[in-house]
Amino acid sequence: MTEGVEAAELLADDPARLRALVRGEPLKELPHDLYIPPDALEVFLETFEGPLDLLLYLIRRQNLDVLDIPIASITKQYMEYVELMKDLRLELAAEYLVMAAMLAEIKSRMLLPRPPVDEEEDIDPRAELVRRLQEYERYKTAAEDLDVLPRQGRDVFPAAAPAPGAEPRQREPEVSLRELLGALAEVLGRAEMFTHHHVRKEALSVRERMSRTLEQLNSEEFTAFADLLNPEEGRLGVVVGFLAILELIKASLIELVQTEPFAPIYLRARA
Amino acid sequence: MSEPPLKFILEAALLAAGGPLSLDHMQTLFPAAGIPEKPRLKEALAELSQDYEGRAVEVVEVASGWRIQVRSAYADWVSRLWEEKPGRYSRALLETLAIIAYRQPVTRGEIEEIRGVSVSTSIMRTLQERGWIRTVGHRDVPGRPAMYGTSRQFLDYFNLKSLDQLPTLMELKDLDQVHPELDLRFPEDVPAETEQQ
Amino acid sequence: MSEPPLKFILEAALLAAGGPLSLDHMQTLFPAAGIPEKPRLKEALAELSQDYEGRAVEVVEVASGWRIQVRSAYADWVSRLWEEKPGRYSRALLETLAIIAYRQPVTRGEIEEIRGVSVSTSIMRTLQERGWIRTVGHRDVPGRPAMYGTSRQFLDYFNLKSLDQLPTLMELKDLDQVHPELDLRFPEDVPAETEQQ
Repeated sequence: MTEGVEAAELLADDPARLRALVRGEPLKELPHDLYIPPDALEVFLETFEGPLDLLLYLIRRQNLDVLDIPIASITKQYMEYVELMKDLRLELAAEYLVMAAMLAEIKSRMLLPRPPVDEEEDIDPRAELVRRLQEYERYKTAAEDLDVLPRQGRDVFPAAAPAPGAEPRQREPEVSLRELLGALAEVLGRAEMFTHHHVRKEALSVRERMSRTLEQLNSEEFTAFADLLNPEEGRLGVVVGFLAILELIKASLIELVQTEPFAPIYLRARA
Repeated sequence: MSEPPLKFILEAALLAAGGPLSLDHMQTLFPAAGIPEKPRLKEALAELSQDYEGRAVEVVEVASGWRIQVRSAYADWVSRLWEEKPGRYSRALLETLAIIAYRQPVTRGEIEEIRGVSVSTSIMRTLQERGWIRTVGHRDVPGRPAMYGTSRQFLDYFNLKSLDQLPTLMELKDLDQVHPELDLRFPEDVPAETEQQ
Repeated sequence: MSEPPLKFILEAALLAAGGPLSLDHMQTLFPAAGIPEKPRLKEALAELSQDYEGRAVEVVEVASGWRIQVRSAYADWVSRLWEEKPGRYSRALLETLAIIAYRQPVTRGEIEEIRGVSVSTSIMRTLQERGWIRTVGHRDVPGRPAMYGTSRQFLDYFNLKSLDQLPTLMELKDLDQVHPELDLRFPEDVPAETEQQ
């Protein structure tokens, strides 16, 4: 029930391993505008999740509102970081450079005098950037919130207990009476039993009773005839029992013994 | 936060582990400064055991240590957790069962004669294990083949009072018209007591 | 033997399952004649929950049903059961997951647009292998990119019953509403008080 090892790259890196290197040299001097301690810089450089993240950081560091970005100073600081990052993580630089270009564009647009005619339609050149920053910040915060939710295997653990004696069971198939009768109708049709097996209108209870009577008998000892007929079953029950015995005798499944006329009749299964 | 009672820490560890833990292993759960002695652990396990009196679980000592397990009295319910979906019976099995019901007592040879094909041993075994048919005697011919009949469970399962409630062979020709009063519900609807005995 | 209380049967099943069980699944543990109604099950789960008050375990409802779990207060001890510490997830992975959770269905391109950086294939693979996200369809644009959504396992893993239980997403402020008269002076010129809000 452990979490398992995640791919190494997904694990947060050990901050102790991080060293900010500039052109192969450990970073000694910090850019003038970076008001953060050197250790923190090293970590930050490695952990920015992209240009939006870096921009947000720069804005938040100065306690500024996303809606009110001082474009000129933020752009300057951003460029300094990008310079640093270019030395560290070249493959990341492209996305950061696109942002740098965007910032430069906004800055230049804000420097230009606005043509008075489109005063009404004029939109803040920062608007799109603000929208993206806000949008990104929402999910950045959501990710932080997600990270502190109680998690299985980290904060809470599934409780399990072995259950000796409880074995997986194969459930018995279900059969409907309709299915059963359908099967019989089919086999009868196939075997043409109606002619071949000279079916009479025979009470099924007689056949059932034949099974039961046979079970009661064995070949070793005799059973009294009277014991096979139970008066408590009523007239019909006795008749069915009697018919069953006759059928069994006819089928040579049991034998009947009577030592002398009117003596008790005994039955046993044919050995 | 004050530390929870030792017995609950052990309860947490045993249930999270989902299997036995040795006393040595239990000791590794504690910071070096507060490792409980083994007698203390045993004491806590005994307390836990007492707490579980009457519950579904128990604390038992097994070869590799202590574990919390579900009491065997609950095996019936727990087993159904892993129950596999029921399969379906083959046509051959249903035909065999129907022939036994209608022609009992009947030998396997007679069933084969009616069906026109041989009846596999596994079908006969399945029907007997299910408790629907039984051997009711032996035919007095060479080989003394067993004769089969249906059982009480068979009637119960199909919700019949007696075999007479089955349509006669003649009536079977037109299945849908017969016995409107006959209970042709599917077994899924039949109360379980009749299914499981 | 008389039947044990329902809450203990559920306790046995939940612990034996070692994971969440839905009410439907719980009902299958009982023979057809005695299937408890869902309100009865919920009642029994509530009783069990009460029994667990103060103990190391708790009964919680998550997306795929109810489960018994060791409370987070015991994580310190329990996590020492295993040598390996649970993996911490990178911010990139968590941000990607958050965007999928809140914005689903969402394509990889849309995730990249929000984050401003590309999303690595290994992150998407990890999220899928963990069973937290799945492809829920394809956007009807050239290339038909896959759209992703979160799964039930995602909710289970984060101890949630439904997506509604996720922390609320920060509100977006409208630039025009906050600053009706947009001040396009160089922000450097703006008095510091207005910057610090």
